[in-house]
Amino acid sequence: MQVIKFEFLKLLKKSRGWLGPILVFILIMIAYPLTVEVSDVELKQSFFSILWIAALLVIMLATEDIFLEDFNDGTLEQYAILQKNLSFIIGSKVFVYWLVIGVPISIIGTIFCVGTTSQTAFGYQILPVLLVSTYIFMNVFSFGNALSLTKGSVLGTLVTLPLLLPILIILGKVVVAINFDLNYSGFLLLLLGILSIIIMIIPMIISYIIRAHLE
Amino acid sequence: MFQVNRAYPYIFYLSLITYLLSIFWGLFLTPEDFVQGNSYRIIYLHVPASFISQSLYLAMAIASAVYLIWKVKLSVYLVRSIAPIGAVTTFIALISGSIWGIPTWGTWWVWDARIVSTLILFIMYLGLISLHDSFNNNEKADKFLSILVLVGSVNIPIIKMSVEWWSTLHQPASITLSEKPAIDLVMLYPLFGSIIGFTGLIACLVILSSKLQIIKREKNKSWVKDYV
Amino acid sequence: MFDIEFNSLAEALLMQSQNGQNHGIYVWSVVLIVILCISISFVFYKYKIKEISKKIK
Amino acid sequence: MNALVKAQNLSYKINDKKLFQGISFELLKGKALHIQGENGSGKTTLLRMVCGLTKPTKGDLITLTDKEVCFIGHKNAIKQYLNVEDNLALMNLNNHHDLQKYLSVFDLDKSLDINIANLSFGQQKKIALLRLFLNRSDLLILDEPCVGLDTNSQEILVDFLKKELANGKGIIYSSHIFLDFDSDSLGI
Repeated sequence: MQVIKFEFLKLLKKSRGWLGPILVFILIMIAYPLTVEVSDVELKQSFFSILWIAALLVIMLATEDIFLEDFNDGTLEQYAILQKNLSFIIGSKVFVYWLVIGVPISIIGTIFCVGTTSQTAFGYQILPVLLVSTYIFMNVFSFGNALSLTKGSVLGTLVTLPLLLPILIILGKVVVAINFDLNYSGFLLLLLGILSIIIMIIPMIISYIIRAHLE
Repeated sequence: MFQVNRAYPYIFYLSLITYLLSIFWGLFLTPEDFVQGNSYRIIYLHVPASFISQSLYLAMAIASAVYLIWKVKLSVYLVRSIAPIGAVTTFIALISGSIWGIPTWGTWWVWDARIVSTLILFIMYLGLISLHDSFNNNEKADKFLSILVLVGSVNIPIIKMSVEWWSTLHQPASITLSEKPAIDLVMLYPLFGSIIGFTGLIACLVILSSKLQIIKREKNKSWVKDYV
Repeated sequence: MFDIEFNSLAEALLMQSQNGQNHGIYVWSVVLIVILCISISFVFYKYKIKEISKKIK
Repeated sequence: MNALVKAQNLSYKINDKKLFQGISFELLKGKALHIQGENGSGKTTLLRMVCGLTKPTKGDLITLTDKEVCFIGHKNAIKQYLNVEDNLALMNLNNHHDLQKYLSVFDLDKSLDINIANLSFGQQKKIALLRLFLNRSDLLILDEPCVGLDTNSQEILVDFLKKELANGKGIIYSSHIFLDFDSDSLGI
């Protein structure tokens, strides 16, 4: 619990770390209707693809220095020495980032979704999907940034983005399922299953990588 | 390594001859396909390449697991040397596939799951190459490379299953172990031949590439100096 | 089974199909690409090994 | 059993370049060990090895303490954008009974609400050293603790280390500035 509290303190005091990505997300959601002729049909057609890609890019932006700062000022090496359970710290760090950045993005995305499609029922279905998928993105991008810790975030993103493309494909299927009233909960369960595997494994992998970095 | 060296010319010439003969067979001796016309002959070049590009990733995944568990240095050299070759074969598979698409589908690119996942595989190979070139500490780079290969290996079953998941233009795999082949036997023999020959050629490339890798990494050891 | 499909070299190059299209250009360009890629990789690795061996000596 | 660290035949190499080789030492309770060597001889690497961050290429190293190790490295592990109080909370030191004493010794008790970024290098080092002064460990590992410290603070540091030795704790440190207390030396 204390670890989560500390991570909250660190992230909240660094406003560019969390406010920046959320504002970028809002800006993207505002900017894209300007690029299409304002007709409802076209907006609705492209809305969800913009939503997923915006969420993906913003999470990528948000995780950019999730470990870099702690690595540079030596906090990570203190963690590695003091606590045996490094992967727990990393898991809670990712969780805090998701809570502070991923959850607001999901809620804002849902609001935009309801606003564009003018169907409140869509919102109820999209919100859980957004919550789960942003958490998955958060984990995978953290992994990428841990890999390329001192080499800039471009490399890590380049290397981990391919891993996320299957998730994007599933998200596309989810939208089709919602539109045609098909098997929506099946996809949500699939995403949840992927998420549960990821939150078990990714923190362990990241802690292994970070120990290798500290060596 | 010395045994491999001695066997190398045999493997090379044997697989070269097998490959060329089966390509010849496929291009000139088999009848024309009823539906696709003569363009189907690309299958003898396309299928071996796409088969190998996936198998190479599997080999890399196994080698990196071996490295992470038992710390066998040789296996991580293998991972490093396979990555560029995998990129080349995936490139061949993509290019030959899209050229084949022009006469059969009327378009050179489709957003079909299997094609896209092959493209992802290609990008992943390139990412692996860029990752291991960007670290100055070799042992660190080895570790990260093998972790990434293992994590990336979840993509391989997705490539395999994608055709069943999304039914689109791409035909399902022509050869499966369990079912009766979907194509005529006359066309199948040269296909097998070309797969075997191509595998042999790629194996030769892997041998050369890992030889380069070993010499590069162990250049201070006395046996390498004796060898060269 | 072992009948040669084409009567002349020109026919083999064109590879006219039953529907009248010439598929030769596709098939032969793929053949060319494959041969180029493979042989360039062989030459590249042979050259690199020679280069590094020289350096060590 | 009053040994804290036992090291036998430690070697470390990076990219086939040997850093050091065949180092053996033993640290008893109540003793200090001064690691000496030129720049780039591997002092920091050896200290990080004792902490368990770096694994030796060859050799054995055992740390016989069930408490956490206190490590002061080149990096201060303090957050630039937080104030002193929050940083102490992050280091888990804000409830320590000796906190007020050392804050006033270091003249930091009036700058609790100042952001670290506005403090000088020496003051930042002092905050990092609070981790040492308020430690809950048996084994103290100090990598160049005196960089940026004034003479007065160095004396406080030496006095504190003497007291800790008397309490039966073990110290391993590296320093180019001479610290006047009883310690064995190990050259690498």
